[in-house]
Amino acid sequence: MSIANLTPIDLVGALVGIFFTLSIFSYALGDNALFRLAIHIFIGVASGYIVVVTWFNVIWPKLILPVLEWENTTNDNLIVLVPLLLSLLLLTKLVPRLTTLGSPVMAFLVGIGVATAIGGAVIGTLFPQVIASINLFDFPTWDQNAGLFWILVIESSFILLGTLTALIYFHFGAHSHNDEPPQRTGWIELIARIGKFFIAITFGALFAGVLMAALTAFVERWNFILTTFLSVF
Amino acid sequence: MNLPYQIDPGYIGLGFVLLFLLLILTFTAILRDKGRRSLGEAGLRKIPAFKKLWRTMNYSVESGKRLHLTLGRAGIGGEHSTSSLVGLSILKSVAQFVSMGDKSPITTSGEGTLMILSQDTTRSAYSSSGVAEKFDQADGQLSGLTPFSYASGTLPIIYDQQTSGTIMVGHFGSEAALIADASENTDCMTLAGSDDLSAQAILVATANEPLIGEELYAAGAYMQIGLTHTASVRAQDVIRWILVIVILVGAALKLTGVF
Amino acid sequence: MAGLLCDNCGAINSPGNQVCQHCQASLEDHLTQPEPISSDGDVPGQSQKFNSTGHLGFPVDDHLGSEGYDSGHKQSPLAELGDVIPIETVVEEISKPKPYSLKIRVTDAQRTNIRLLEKLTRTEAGSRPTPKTSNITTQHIIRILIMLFLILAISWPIFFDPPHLPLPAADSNVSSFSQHILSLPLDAPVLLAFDYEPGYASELDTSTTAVLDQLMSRNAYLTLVSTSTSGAIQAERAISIAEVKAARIYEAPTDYVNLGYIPGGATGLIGLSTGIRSTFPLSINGDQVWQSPALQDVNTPNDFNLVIVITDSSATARTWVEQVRPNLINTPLLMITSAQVEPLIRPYFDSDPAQVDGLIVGLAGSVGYETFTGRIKEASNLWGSFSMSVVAAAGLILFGGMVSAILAANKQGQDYPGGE
Amino acid sequence: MVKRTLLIAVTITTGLVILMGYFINLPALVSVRKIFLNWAIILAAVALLIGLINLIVVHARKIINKEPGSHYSLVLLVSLMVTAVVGIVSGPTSKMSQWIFNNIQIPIETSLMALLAVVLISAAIRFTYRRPTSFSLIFIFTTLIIMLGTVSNPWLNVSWLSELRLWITRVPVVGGARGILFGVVLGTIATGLRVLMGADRPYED
Repeated sequence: MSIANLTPIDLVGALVGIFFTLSIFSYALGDNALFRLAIHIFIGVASGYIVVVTWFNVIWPKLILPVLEWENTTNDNLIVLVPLLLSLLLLTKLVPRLTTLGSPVMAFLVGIGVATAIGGAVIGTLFPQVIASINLFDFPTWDQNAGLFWILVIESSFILLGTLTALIYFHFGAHSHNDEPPQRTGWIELIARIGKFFIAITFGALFAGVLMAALTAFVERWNFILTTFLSVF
Repeated sequence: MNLPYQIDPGYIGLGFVLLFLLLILTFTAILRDKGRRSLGEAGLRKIPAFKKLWRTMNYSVESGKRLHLTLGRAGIGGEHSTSSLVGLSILKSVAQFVSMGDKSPITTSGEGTLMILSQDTTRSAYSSSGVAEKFDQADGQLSGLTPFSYASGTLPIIYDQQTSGTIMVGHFGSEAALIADASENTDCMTLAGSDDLSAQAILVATANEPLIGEELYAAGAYMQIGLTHTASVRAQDVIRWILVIVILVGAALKLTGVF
Repeated sequence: MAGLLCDNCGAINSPGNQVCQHCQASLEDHLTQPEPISSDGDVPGQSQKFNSTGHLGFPVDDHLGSEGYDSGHKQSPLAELGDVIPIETVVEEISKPKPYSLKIRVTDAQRTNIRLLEKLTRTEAGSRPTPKTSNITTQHIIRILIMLFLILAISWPIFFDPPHLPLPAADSNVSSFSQHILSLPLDAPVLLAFDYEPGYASELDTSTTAVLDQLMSRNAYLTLVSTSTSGAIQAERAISIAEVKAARIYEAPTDYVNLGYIPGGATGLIGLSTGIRSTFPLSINGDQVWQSPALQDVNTPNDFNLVIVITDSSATARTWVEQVRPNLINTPLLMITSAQVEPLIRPYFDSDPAQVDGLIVGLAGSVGYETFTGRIKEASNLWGSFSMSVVAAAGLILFGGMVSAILAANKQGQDYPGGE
Repeated sequence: MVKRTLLIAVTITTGLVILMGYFINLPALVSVRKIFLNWAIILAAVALLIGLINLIVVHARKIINKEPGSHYSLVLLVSLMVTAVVGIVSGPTSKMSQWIFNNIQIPIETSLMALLAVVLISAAIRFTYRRPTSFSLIFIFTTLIIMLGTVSNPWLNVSWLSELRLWITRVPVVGGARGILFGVVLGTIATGLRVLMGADRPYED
């Protein structure tokens, strides 16, 4: 970024950007007024844009337009009115006195939600992942390269070990003896320990990923501040 | 997977769900026979986070400090709805317990339908405790509509309300770290669980009472919410071992080249 | 509070209920069959429960059950009552001569309830501690030190001669990503999903710019969608950045179309994968776009020549792979993701057949892509600073972690009120 | 009681229609399912509006009651109105909307993300203090390897580190992540089934 090709509007924008960046960074000193100002503006702006997006993407084209164009369409049933009706009923949830009216719509949404969750979990995650775990042992190099074959078998077994032990780690059932806190059977406890090892590695790797994503933002922000300052002064 | 004869995976899926349902029903029946002694933590492994939660709830009633629940940003009509539902059942249990104290719990969320349900849940918990008049709509509020604005909108509530504990249960992403961190800064108990793996990874490090993976979904059983909750944890255990066996057998068959 | 208290879960039920509405535990048996207090103060049949739990049947930590309530004992209005009737001795004395007595039936639970009441009345009357104002604590000092250290590490390659930091080479994910774009026919329709939050813009903008630049060089007709509310404007921003970098003018709706936001997460994506026209009757600007020459044959995502998803979330990435991918028969699915998604999405690229046909992960992937295509050098300019910041962060964690492990060995303390 | 039955019936019916659509390919089911999903998508957008109204009401109430911090609420409402008006009048992708997005939302949000780096580093440092167990040690150790294996390092150019990093993300992490995902799946199905059984009724008020 060079100052020469910055328009005044861009320059103001850059300075506004720096102000907000520093306001947010000030949170490292603890909760303070500048930080609060910035986040309240942020919540406002983000929500304000949601008004815009829902209006242009949903409310106008999907709720209002179909009703306005109702006569023009050959679709002469009342089904286009249903979403509008459901939406209005859902909005009654905001008025304590009318809240009962919206409950069926809530029940409808809950039904959709849990079904999508179950269906997605079974068809989307469980089956593909089970098949992937089994297919770990599908080697094209069956009798071609013995050395490589065994390395692959060991690696695949290690992945499988991680999957199964991590799954068993969550086992909830336990028995209590003589008023002691419930404990799982010895061998399950042992498997769970191995599972915990894999969980720790997984979480460590994911944590590193999030941290690096955050560091990229830090680098970009600081780079932005520096280059703006260097080009202005 | 190349099976010798092709079964529609849809039917396997349907069978799986039905088996799960059947197991939950069976365990509900068994537990009903055994009576209430089988409820709660009896027969379940110890999860320290839930013990701390009970303690914090007691502390909250004694000290007159509020508990803060934040239920994530997943709508109830979407694929992450189940984690939000877990949050709501914890809210119900907390609201009923705390209704005898003088401070109601405060709930924040990042989605409209979830916010409405959090208000409904608190209201019905109060009326079942006979203190319906204590309910205030501001007790269930929405703090922001995008992930980061939700997280940052929750921070002032944690700092201003002087809460005794923050319970984060629902669908969060990495932004959850900001909430957990603010709660830790105010020396609160922070119980946190999410269905998102990245969020779990950072919550393990930032919250003092993290719930890992499936533990989140066992909350109902540990909070003694009802028979079916305990029954479903039992069913999960059975299905878990079925899965283990299926995968092991499948892998062995694959390795030996049967299919 | 009129009603029956459930011993099991503490819920209050309307009188006349046989079972708790809340936990289904039986309410009647301890009411209809009163069990007298035994000599040792235990109630037969209930002893185990009250031992392990506290008032109302809730598990309570021991020190809160006793010490916690006793601390306010002397000041409370009901404290004197405790002195007048020393409950424990009464129970004991009466119990001694004969094994069972029905005179005073005080269970642990009731006793705890009295204490709870005391506690409540005490906190009601007494003054609250003034809210703690935020002072600079050790935590804050540590944070500022972390920040300064990071800033130093980042600034070093900018101000001084950068140490020699080799750029990461393009791996197979990145090269196949680029190959798919290069093999596009000219003017082909491409679907781009901007499924990330603006917070990840720093990480994903560079790769997006480089990819858009390459797409523009193939004159691809871009169709932009998003499952994030700010995605629509984010997509517009990405196009304008790429226009500058690629020195091209891309105009809507002749060169690209911004369809906007898909509500409902996975539900929305299922809708999109079955029929994109009903999901988006109009573009976000209200234009009728489906009659345009580039899109007249497009009905599902499979009718595009390429689908590219830019995302910061493993759940979104999985939804695309699981819900949309099965309907993409001859259209490749490419992904640009944040570093935090990599461990969860890499298996899809590694699997055979690959479910993700090309993958650019984080800033490192972006640099690899830039090196491979040799066009723009945005991410590569940040690479030195990024590397230094990661090394600095790792150093801080290593050093700080060791110090705190040593400190931990010396101290076990209370983390928060009500804690151990 | 009638109301409860009605609500349960609504949930179970919609739930079954959507769920069966995943498993069975019946043309009638497919079309009903498509209509339901379309409604759900619209309602998801209406839910955004509901959230928005609650946000406005909560902050307006703070201003009217002159609660502490009400000036922040005023700032929030003003920026919400300005963004909404600009966007609706000039268009959702206009230059003015883009200016607001590029110079306010992007800087604040990426800075929050940057702040996350500081928060996470300090959390990682405290982690071994708070939980001095083998779990935290393995966790931190993996984090360090992944980080150092990703970037170029001016002091020691070690290729084994990046190879180790690749192996970790390809082998143990895949295994562990799958195991955790299976757990989440089991919990999700159980929670969902309880609702479809009518045992959990979150929609009741």
